[in-house]
Amino acid sequence: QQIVNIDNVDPEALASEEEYSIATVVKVDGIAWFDRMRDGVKQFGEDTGNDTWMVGPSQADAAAQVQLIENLIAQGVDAIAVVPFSVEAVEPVLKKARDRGIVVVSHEASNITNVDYDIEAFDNLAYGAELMDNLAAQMGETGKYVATVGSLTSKSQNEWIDGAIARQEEAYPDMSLATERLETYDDANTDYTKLKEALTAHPDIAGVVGGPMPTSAGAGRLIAESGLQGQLHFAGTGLPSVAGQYLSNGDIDYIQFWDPAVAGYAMNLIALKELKARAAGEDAGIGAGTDLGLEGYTDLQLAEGANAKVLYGAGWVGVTKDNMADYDF
Amino acid sequence: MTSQTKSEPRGSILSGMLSDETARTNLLLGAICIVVLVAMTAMRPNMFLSSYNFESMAFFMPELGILSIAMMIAMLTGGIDLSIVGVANLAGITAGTLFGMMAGENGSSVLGLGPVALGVCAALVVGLLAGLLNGFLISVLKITPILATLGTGQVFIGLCLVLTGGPAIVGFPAGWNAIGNGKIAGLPVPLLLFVVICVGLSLLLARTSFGLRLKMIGTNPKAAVYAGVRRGQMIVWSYMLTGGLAAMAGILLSARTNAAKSDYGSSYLLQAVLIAVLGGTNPAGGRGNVIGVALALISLTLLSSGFQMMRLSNHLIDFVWGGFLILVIALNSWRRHRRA
Amino acid sequence: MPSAPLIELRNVSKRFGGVRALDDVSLTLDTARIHCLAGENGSGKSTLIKIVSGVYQPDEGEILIDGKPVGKLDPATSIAHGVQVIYQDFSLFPTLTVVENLALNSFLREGRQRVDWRRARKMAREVLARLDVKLDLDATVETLPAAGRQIVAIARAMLADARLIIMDEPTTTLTGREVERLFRIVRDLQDQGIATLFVSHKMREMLEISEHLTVFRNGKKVTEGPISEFDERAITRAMTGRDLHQGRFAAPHTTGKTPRLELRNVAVGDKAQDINLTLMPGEIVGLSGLIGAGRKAIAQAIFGLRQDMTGEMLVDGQPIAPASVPDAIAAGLAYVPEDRLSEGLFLTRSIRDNSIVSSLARFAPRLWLNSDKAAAETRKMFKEMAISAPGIDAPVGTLSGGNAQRVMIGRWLMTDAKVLILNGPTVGVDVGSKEQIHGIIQDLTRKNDLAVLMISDDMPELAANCNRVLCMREGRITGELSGAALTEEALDAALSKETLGEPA
Amino acid sequence: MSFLRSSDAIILGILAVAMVLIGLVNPAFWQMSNLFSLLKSNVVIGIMALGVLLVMISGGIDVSFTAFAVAGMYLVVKVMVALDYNGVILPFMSATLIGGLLGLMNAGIIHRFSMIPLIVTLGTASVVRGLVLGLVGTSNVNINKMPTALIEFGKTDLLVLERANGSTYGLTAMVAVYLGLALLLHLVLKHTMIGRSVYAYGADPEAAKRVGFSTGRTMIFVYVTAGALAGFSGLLHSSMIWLANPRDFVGLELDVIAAVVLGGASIFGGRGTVLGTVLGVFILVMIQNSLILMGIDTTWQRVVVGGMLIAAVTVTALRDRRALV
Ligand SMILES: Nc1ncnc2c1ncn2[C@@H]1O[C@H](COP(=O)(O)OP(=O)(O)OP(=O)(O)O)[C@@H](O)[C@H]1O
Ligand SMILES: Nc1ncnc2c1ncn2[C@@H]1O[C@H](COP(=O)(O)OP(=O)(O)OP(=O)(O)O)[C@@H](O)[C@H]1O
Ligand SMILES: [Mg+2]
Ligand SMILES: [Mg+2]
Repeated sequence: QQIVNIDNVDPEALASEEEYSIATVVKVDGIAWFDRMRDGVKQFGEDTGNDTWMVGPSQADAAAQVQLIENLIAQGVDAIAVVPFSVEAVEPVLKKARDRGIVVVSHEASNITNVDYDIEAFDNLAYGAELMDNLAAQMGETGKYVATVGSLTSKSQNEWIDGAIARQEEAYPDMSLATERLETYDDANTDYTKLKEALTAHPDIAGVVGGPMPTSAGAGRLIAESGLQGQLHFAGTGLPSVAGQYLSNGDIDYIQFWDPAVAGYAMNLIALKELKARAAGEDAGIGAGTDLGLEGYTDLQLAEGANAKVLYGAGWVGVTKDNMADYDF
Repeated sequence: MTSQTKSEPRGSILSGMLSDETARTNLLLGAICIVVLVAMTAMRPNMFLSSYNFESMAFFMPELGILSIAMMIAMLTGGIDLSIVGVANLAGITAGTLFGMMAGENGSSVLGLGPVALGVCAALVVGLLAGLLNGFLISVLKITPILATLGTGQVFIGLCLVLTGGPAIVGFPAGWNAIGNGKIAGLPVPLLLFVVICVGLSLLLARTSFGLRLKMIGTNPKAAVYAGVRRGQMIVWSYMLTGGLAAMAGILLSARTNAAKSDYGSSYLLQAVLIAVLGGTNPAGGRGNVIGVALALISLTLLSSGFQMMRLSNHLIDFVWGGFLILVIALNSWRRHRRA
Repeated sequence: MPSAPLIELRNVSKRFGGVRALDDVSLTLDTARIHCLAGENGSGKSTLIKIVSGVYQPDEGEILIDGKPVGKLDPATSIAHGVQVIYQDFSLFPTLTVVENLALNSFLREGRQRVDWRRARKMAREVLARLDVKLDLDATVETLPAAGRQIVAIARAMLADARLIIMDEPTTTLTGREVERLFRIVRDLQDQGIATLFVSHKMREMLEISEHLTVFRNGKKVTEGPISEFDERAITRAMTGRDLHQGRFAAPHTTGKTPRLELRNVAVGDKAQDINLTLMPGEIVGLSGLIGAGRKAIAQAIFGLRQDMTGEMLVDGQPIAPASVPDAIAAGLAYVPEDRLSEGLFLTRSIRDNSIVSSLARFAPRLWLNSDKAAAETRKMFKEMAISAPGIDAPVGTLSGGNAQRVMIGRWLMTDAKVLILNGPTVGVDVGSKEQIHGIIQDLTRKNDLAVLMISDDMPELAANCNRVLCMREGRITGELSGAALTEEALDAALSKETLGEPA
Repeated sequence: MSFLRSSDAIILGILAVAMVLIGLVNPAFWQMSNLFSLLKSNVVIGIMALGVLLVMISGGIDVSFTAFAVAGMYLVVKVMVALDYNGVILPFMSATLIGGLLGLMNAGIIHRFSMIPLIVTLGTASVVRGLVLGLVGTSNVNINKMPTALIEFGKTDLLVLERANGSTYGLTAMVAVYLGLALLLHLVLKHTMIGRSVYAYGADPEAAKRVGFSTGRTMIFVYVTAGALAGFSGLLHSSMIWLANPRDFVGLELDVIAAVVLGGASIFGGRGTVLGTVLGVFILVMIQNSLILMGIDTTWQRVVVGGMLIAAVTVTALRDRRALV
């Protein structure tokens, strides 16, 4: 069955005369998020007949990711799609790749330079603002909240939280941040423990903005276990498989995400377009207004400012109890 | 001894440097290197033998190699240094912060060679100071190395976070970048640095009083004190050397990626322990040599590169590393038994 | 007497690589007989013990217990047959308490799964009472001095209801009364039908305690018979294949010379007080006393190993106060520790490394080690000390006790030491080697104008090598013997006089 | 009293001082709910620490137990999901068994090749983790798939109290499981021959062999028990956090070892007590879980954790500062 809906994709765009090898490199191998992306990458290979596969380091580490990319260059792949663990760290190696004629497409890396295209599911600040709007609604626009990030070094997660806090300061004056953002090492149990401790230190906390996906499980468990439904609210990144149970039990009300499978598919699709254009000696014509035919990527927008390689898709998916049945991953 | 002299191109010097047991382990590792090379070539001839493959290895291998050697030095006295990755990142970040301060508004990429040299010095000083702290905790306060360096490792990574606030420091000067990505006479600078460090350290360990004293301390710490070796002082020096090497790795890491961050290279820590041990270092102290570590590094790098080309999951590559370690242990033990 | 001997070895051989540690040895150990095994270092005594106790399996030959051949003998079987060994290194558990060290062994033999602590304490108390010693039952063994550990080891073997107790050099760390007590116990055991196999380098002990003697040389049994057939000379000749002459060390002329080492009103912690001591060039001064008299403390303080020394110390008339061992070495002091294996040598490293380690500054003035010079000087020392080994690259761990001790002394030769402190210079060294080492020490002293402070529990050694001997007791120097008054008997008397007042 | 001179007493002293200090900074520390929560955080790492203690007494270091914990947990949960099996006892027995068998592998290699445990366990950890992630799977079993019996078991409380605002907090029954295991191990170590053989072996392997202790048996006991404890703690962890994550526990091994050494065990073997270990674990967990209470800046937290670890270890090190002469 199809994971990524390609009913609206131009069949022309999926056809290619040559069989290209396109490797997708992710931050870390084997977390639910990138397992989902692998499905999209695989499907793209099946849909187009190209050689596509996904790799990632066994531990989330920039140095290990760079080494993987080096290896791909040595293998002589045609294109690399990359979700960098650290944008800065991969820049030099991506430059090498491009110097050797490899097409490079990235994702979750809006400040990157050494790529042909970067495709973002959305604007990070807006994503965070949306989380805040939701949390504020749950909290009645008043009270204290905390925010979590997987790691202080994670750029996108910190930008989401920046966006959320900015939104609160601008629109919800009766709300306030109880304590600095918590660092939870992308581990649901750490989320749980730290949130619990924050609650002990600040018993009046009524809301949680979750940056990393595991927070949805950690916060969900905390609320379920302590009977805090209706007293502690949550809005944050999460997948239905991770937090759906808590949604349907009413422990938490809102999670937000974008579909990594589609993102993976989109990166590969853009890479293919560019490869074909190069082979034909013409411009791929990817820019503002491009329609990939994939949900959320039908009207790509160019980033403001100088970086003309960064394309934004149209957003995220918000999931509540009501629509969670639509997403089975 | 004779077979080892034959197999080593630099003959007499090296054979003098290596004790019997060491030579045998190195021979085994060398053989493994060749087997891996041949096997991988047979499976992926075009990819594996590509010049780019070797060139890129020459760029990224030295960091891990230097960290492994640093680990080996700590193990020589029967210690261990779990803070090396923290030190490496702290060194890179310190240099980056310094560049940021020196360059001010203009962006540090314009800085010339002078500031880069200053940055290198600053990074090395950070490494030496970190080592001094470790050495102090271990030799003066008598804290078990594993605990002392676990604690300081946290502190160093913590300081990285404090300095950067989390995000990476970017935009190192061009000269800095050249340390990690440049070439001299067609050879990658990191490789050259690695070779220099290897040669320097094997001489230091085998041909100087410093090296001899370290090994003596590792062999029998009590007897070393009775023989007039300033044990505390030597341990401090050895951890400073370890710290300095870690900082060197940090310079390479940040220069190659043109960025510095608190969590770079976190996967290197256990790998460094593994490579050091595989290279014939006795974690209980007294035995260890640079050539063995270099050979272990090369064979493991070849192995993972080859498996990556076969699109084996990286988790299975971890499995292979572990299996490899046990295999070498088994082979060594079998050989010992047969000889006895 | 039952017809079959307790243990019989028939044509046993054991090789280690190229070394024939035991070569076609046959030996009979009878029930309730005190048997003595003698031989030079490396003659195979320990190897034989390990074969009887099942630690090693012989390459050839067979073992019979109670007349029945036992196939493969492992430690558990050997113990089950009533064989108990007290090893040279005691084989105790340093971090465990005295009670446990005593009781675990028995419980294990009884095949128990649980530890009955009350019974363990009772057993321990009883056996120590039999030995007539008091030890803190809850002290960990690592906190005990060597003598204490020895007592625990002996008590443990006694507890094991052994039929044969093997003691590998049991008296090296015991003095006067303790040895007497040990012999008394051994005879008690004999009355209960328990045999003892003694391994010893001490001639007088062999003659005093044993009934039967076997002598090994180079892994072969060279002679055997009732002790009445032997005297000191005969034993020595059997062991070494030649006659030895133990001379006396003549006092040098020291008038007008500055003392090499002088201690004035020195105190070391609470271990030693009011120590006044003068060592002249060319002198060998002995220091005798019971274990715990404070001798070691003084030696360590002089050598910069302890920081709690008060009073004045002069080397060649210059006051010094070494804060560390390197300071002491720089001042010309040298110390050969009592426990060669743990405090002295680096067993896995070469003779060269072991020799140059204390004089590295000379071979590596600025870091770089001058290997040629180091090797040359090591070879020179190697010859001077008459070390027998394949070469200077041989690991010290492969050497016999005597040769290892020569490396220890040789190390200090290479630092040009002026004052040499020897603590137990020939512990665990056989007669042949012992004589040679004594000769070397005397030669060096005369030739190099060394001053030697010899700490020893071996009265004949002190009598033969020293021109003066100081007696210590409870941290104070209580007397001095020299000249004609310096005899073994006088030393023994001085010591036992002290012993009477001080239960160890 | 000999207890007052023991290392356990000193660790208890450090713990008391630290608790008083944290309580002074933020009295909320003393809230019953916080103390319960701390105890809960002790359970899994504490059970692992018991295994590590055993290995350390025997003179080894084990870095493979986290991998074994993952293997026990993930394999069992995966199989439960696949078979749609819902139960508690059999799964826990299986996880324990898996850990135990993996421990047997450690024991076998260490004994057979007479190799340093640190190296062997480094290798087996890599092997086991690689196999689990490479062959069995990498994605979490989340709450939606997680067997409910396990979750219910993990939720069991000894007592439940209510706050003013109606929310509840409880003392998890797993604390009893943990302390029960600790007591059991204490009794085994103190009162059985196999327990004493571990100390004997750690104190001097050669001597242990000579006395007639079977090295192989001791090694098997040590590593199988450590592995079994790890496997058990892995599944317990997953039932307490309501999900099974095959990438869990990465890097935790060093923390656990630190806790055990903090608790007075020696990495040179022959020394260590269960009480000390339990206290050491508590100190470590408390340091890590009181940073927000003490109001420490997120960016400074690692520095503070490292610093406090060093401080705590320094105190213990000053105690047994055996001058090396
Ligand atoms: N494990 C071993 N490996 C190799 N050689 C050994 C081993 N044990 C003993 N030997 C050698 O066997 C010979 C006999 O040694 P053994 O220890 O039995 O002598 P010994 O009579 O007990 O000497 P000492 O009086 O010094 O204790 C020596 O040459 C020794 O070097
Ligand atoms: N009677 C005793 N029982 C137990 N321990 C003792 C006894 N006497 C001394 N000790 C311990 O033995 C150690 C050595 O002590 P000291 O330096 O005073 O003795 P020494 O006479 O130099 O020893 P040795 O004769 O072995 O060279 C010290 O740790 C001391 O506490
Ligand atoms: Mg012997
Ligand atoms: Mg003595």
